[in-house]
Amino acid sequence: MNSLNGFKNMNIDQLFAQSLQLLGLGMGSVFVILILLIGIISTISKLVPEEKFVDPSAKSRATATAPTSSAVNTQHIAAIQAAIHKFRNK
Amino acid sequence: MNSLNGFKNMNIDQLFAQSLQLLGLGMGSVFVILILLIGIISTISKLVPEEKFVDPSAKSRATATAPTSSAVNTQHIAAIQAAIHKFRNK
Amino acid sequence: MNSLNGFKNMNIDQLFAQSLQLLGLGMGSVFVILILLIGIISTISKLVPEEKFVDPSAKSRATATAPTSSAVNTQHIAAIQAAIHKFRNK
Amino acid sequence: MEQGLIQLWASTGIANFTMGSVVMIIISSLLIYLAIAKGFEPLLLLPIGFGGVLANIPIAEIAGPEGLLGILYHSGIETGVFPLLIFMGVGAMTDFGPLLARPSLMILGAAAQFGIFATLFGAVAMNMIPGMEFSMADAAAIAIIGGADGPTAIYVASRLAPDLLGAIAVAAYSYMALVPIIQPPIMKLLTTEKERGTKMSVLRHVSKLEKILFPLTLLLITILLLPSATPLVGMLCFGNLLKECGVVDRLSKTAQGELINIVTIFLGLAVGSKLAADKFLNLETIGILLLGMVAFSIGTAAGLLMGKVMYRMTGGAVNPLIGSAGVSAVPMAARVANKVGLEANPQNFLLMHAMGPNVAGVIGSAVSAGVLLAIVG
Amino acid sequence: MEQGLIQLWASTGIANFTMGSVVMIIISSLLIYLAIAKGFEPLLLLPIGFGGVLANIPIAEIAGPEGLLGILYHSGIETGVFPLLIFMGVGAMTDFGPLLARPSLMILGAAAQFGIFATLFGAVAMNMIPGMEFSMADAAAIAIIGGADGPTAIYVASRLAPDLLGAIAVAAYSYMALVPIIQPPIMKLLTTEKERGTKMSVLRHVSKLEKILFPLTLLLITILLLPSATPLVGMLCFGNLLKECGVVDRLSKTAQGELINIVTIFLGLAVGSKLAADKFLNLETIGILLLGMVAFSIGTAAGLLMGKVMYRMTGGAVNPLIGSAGVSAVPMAARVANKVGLEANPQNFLLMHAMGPNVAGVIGSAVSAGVLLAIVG
Amino acid sequence: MEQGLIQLWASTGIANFTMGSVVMIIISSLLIYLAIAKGFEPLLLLPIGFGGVLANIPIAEIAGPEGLLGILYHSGIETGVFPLLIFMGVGAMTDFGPLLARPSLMILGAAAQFGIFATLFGAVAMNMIPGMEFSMADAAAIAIIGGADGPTAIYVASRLAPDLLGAIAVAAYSYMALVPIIQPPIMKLLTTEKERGTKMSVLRHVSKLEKILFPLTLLLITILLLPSATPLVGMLCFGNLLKECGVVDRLSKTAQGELINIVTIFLGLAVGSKLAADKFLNLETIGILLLGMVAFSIGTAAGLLMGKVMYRMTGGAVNPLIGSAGVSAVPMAARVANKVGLEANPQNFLLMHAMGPNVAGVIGSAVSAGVLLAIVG
Ligand code: NA
Ligand code: NA
Ligand code: NA
Repeated sequence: MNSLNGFKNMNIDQLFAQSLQLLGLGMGSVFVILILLIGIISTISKLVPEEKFVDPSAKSRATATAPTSSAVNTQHIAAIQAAIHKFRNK
Repeated sequence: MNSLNGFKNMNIDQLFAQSLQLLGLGMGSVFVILILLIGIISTISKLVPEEKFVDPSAKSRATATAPTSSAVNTQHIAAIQAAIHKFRNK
Repeated sequence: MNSLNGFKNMNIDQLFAQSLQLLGLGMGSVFVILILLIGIISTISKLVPEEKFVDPSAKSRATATAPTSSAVNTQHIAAIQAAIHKFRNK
Repeated sequence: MEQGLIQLWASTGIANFTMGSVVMIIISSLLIYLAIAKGFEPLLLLPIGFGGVLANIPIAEIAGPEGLLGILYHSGIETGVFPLLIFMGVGAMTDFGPLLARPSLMILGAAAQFGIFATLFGAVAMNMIPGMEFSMADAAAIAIIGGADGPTAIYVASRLAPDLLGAIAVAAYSYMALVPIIQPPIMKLLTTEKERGTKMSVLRHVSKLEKILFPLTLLLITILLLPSATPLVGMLCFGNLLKECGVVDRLSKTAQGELINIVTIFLGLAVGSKLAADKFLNLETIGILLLGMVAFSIGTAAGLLMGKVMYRMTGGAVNPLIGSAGVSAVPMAARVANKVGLEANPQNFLLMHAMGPNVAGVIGSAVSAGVLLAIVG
Repeated sequence: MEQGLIQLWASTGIANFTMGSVVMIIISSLLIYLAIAKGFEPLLLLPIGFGGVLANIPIAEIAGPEGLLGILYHSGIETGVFPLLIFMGVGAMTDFGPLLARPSLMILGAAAQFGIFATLFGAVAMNMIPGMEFSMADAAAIAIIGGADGPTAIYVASRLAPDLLGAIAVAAYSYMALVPIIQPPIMKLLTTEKERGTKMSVLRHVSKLEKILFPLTLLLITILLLPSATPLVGMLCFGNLLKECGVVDRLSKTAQGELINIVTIFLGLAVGSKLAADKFLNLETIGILLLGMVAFSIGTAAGLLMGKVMYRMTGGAVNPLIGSAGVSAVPMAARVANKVGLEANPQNFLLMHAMGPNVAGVIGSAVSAGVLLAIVG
Repeated sequence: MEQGLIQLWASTGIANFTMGSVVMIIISSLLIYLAIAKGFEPLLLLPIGFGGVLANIPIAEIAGPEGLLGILYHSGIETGVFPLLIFMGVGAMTDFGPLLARPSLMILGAAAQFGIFATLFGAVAMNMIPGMEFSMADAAAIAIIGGADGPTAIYVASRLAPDLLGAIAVAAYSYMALVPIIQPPIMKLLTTEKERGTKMSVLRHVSKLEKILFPLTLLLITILLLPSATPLVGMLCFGNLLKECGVVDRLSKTAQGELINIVTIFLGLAVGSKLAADKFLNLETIGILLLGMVAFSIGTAAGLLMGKVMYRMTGGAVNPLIGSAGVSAVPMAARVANKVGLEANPQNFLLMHAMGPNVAGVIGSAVSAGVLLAIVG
């Protein structure tokens, strides 16, 4: 809070300078952190074994609608149904 | 609370006087406020358009029991069923 | 807490003595209290009238499985089913 | 070892019991018994009774400033937070539809508050008995028992007479439980068979919009005329608005469900912390119990008499019995009116008609509380 | 009696109203109206509006240090506890699956935070208007409105500019409710019909393990780079871990259910306590409302422009519209992107693709909050 | 800008990490891993582990007096409120029926408490190791781990040795999770195949009235003999009475549902705040972990040996294995007894018979806690 009090008696130019600094540091931090996050979770997703698991509700319906569906189809259906499901809930 | 301390060293006559005052002011306030309330909500009920809406549960049953029932009948049935419903829940 | 501070500057022998004392008093209290409890609830169980009541779920099933079952059988069944029930829930 | 045994014995309950705490534990156990075996307002009297037992255990000091009950009392009742949250929950549980269908019946809920203010005289008069000493604030806190509404009584008592809170809360909830025994004789005494048999016409349907506007209207009037009643009335209206507005159902569900349950447990235990021997075992408590009974009876009578007035004025369109529901004690008093009505006429269903004055009584006692807090507080 | 009448009159609202409190009660009622009739974020704006009404009642002092609202504010917002618990609940309600299915889209959630920092200049510039005076801390608290996330805005404002908290919270939630009106024109202005019609390929299935590792990864990065953001990010991650780990479902259910409901009621009322005339009825509030609008618009534009960049770079695999969801305002902004996308192409379902940037925006604003707290706080 | 960058860098975690906090974050993460992947008491160890991570983040000071975890610890654990509410919930979840059906088996729950008091000697003996220093209060707090009951351990530690609370809570819950690994070898070592195969007769039906009278009886005895145990025992009995009385189901449902869930989240995070490097990374912690293991093992053995005594005395009507369930660790220890019994004889279902000693063990440790608090506290 001391720094805050510091700002109190700043003149407007200093405030603009300060804002510019915050803009740089702020957007910088946001991008650095989110890009790091992208990198790491992309790596994880490669390392993590492809999951056979499809969420039960989806599977049940999937099998109901297409008992002989290939893994890929099932996934599509699952994804779509998940979407529909989300949509309804939202 | 200062007034409260005030009362502490009141003699009994003063306490009775105080009680009489509270009786008057209290019942007065209660009646004024509730009568005002009666007035305003009666006015509102006149201004508010008669609602076609009947609470779904009631309607469903109403239509079930009397599909051709007039608005009035439906309302009666609704009211009665609401009453029964309340009664059960209480 | 004063006593606690007292212990702080105890030498190890005193601490052992204290532990021994706690062992005696502690196990003593535990046994006294639980044995008292055994005594009282055993007495209560004798005084309390044998309950016809069997928890509904059990009864329903009991009657379903053995409509003419004697009180004893019903109780056994109830106990067993209660056990199964518990087992599932745990 | 001996020293330890002595220390342990010195720390037993037996070695530390005072007569008073023993008696209070027995009284508290009686409350628990009545709650479980007789169904006396168990949601409150069971926690209150159990809290009373815990509060009177020697050494443990569970009701002390560092004990669980003491902490609950300090943070929830001294501050008024618990009764206000209960009031919000009550608002979220209450359907003001019957009241809106026939607003004029609110007059009955107003008349029944006479029990509160009449009791002031009784409390003051008791000062004439040696050993009794009630200040005006004490008298006001006792009189509010006549409001037949638990949270209101606790809220007012916590502000005007904390020392009497235990006795006042116990009296309030006990008499609410005793309504089916207290009211019928008065009802039969003051009404004729013919009056009791009066049937009332079916209530009109009330629209959603009216139900939404009601809590806002009530709050507005209270703000303008009696701000000192707005904490109680405001939370009641807030809870009711959550229920009726239809856009925040998850909040309404919580307010009238888990939240009010949690607060009820805490409130009950905290009130129990006030059942300490030194505060409860005295002449004042006897006086409070007597006055509470008086307050209920006068309130019931006042409601009934106003009911008879309306019966006359409406040419028999109003059954006087529903006047007794004006004391609140929701929904018990309304059910009693219905029951007594059925005895007089098996086709006579008064429940919904009695609910109007019944909930109006809650508003009436909150308003009365406001007056007492404004003038005496 | 006269004396009593005078005392009672002196205690009415009418006798004690100030112009300011009347105006604030009207404004608060307007919030209630918008919440109920127009569905403006009712879960928050209804309690906030009602709290605002209660806070401006004369005499009652419900927002004072001993009033219910004052107590809630002191114990829940001054301490930061309420917004952090809401954030935990949000974490327990959020499915980061769409974000994990296509992590690159998080960039959109980063870009949209530009609205926050650009607004700093606007706030500072307002100091040139006579009568306006915003410190750097005030400016930062106002700018965070651009984060389009309620709890984040309340948390930051409670730390940097408590006096402005009322106006900031109202602005944040109002504009979140206005997203369907604010964003579409900007979206249509900055994108071509062809771009808006772009369909995106179905998202891959995300495994349970990835979902469990995500909150832990996010927390780790935040710990290493920006500890000042860990209270917010940490609780978000904790809530999400409760949801995804699959071994504490009863805790997850409570965190996203009854607990967040209870805290929402308390938070709303407590924020309302900051709608007192002296703090709200001034030029600053006008400034805050203007700046909030600016922040939302710039954030939306920044997200869209980054969307167009990704559209180019991916050769049309990304629909620029989902960039606007980067401001967060979950899930409203994602639904708006979906709606505008459907207008351009009836086969174009963007909802799930927009959810990624949408939740990334929540993380983005929490990170921005961390920077503001670290440098300005 | 440079100055800002420096300020920002100076505010990163990397720049501020101490070796200790890094190690503690790793240890806390391990707890999270064990909770999720190995199912180690996840309801508590997950929040505790996560709280431990948050508590060791530099700068943020989330465990400081103004941080969320610090506030939770101060208001919920220092006061004892959280463990007591958990105990109420446990009472509302516990069916004492099996114990009432065969009260004599409670002896097994008494014997198993030997683990607690025997451990005192171990703790004291450790003072002989240079660098180790346990006061009597510390020793008592560590010994209670042998009670194999989380809230009891946390409650006692918060009163006798707050600095050790983190290590004690972690040890208590970890060993409860390890019961299936710790107990079987001891069980097989101390019992013969024939003994383990012993079948027990079906339990009698217990009437509702007996179940209602039980908590009241237990409380009465505790009040008379050991008031210092009444906060714990009292809340256990209160919760159980809510469950059994049958007239306050909505309170019982809340006590064992949403309320205990909310408190569990808060308690876990607050306990985590005690996993700070300076308090945890020392020789004492190693000692506590060792002593906890010893306490569990001795308690198990004591229960088994008493089981063998009863086996003899009853002429084989009691299976000694259920003695090991006397340590509490409900219901894990009872399930282990059942499992080991099944291995010896596939028709041998001991679960319900083991539940009696199992819940008796909870009472036993609460009583032991009372003695320790009365003499040492
Ligand atoms: Na009343
Ligand atoms: Na955002
Ligand atoms: Na135990």
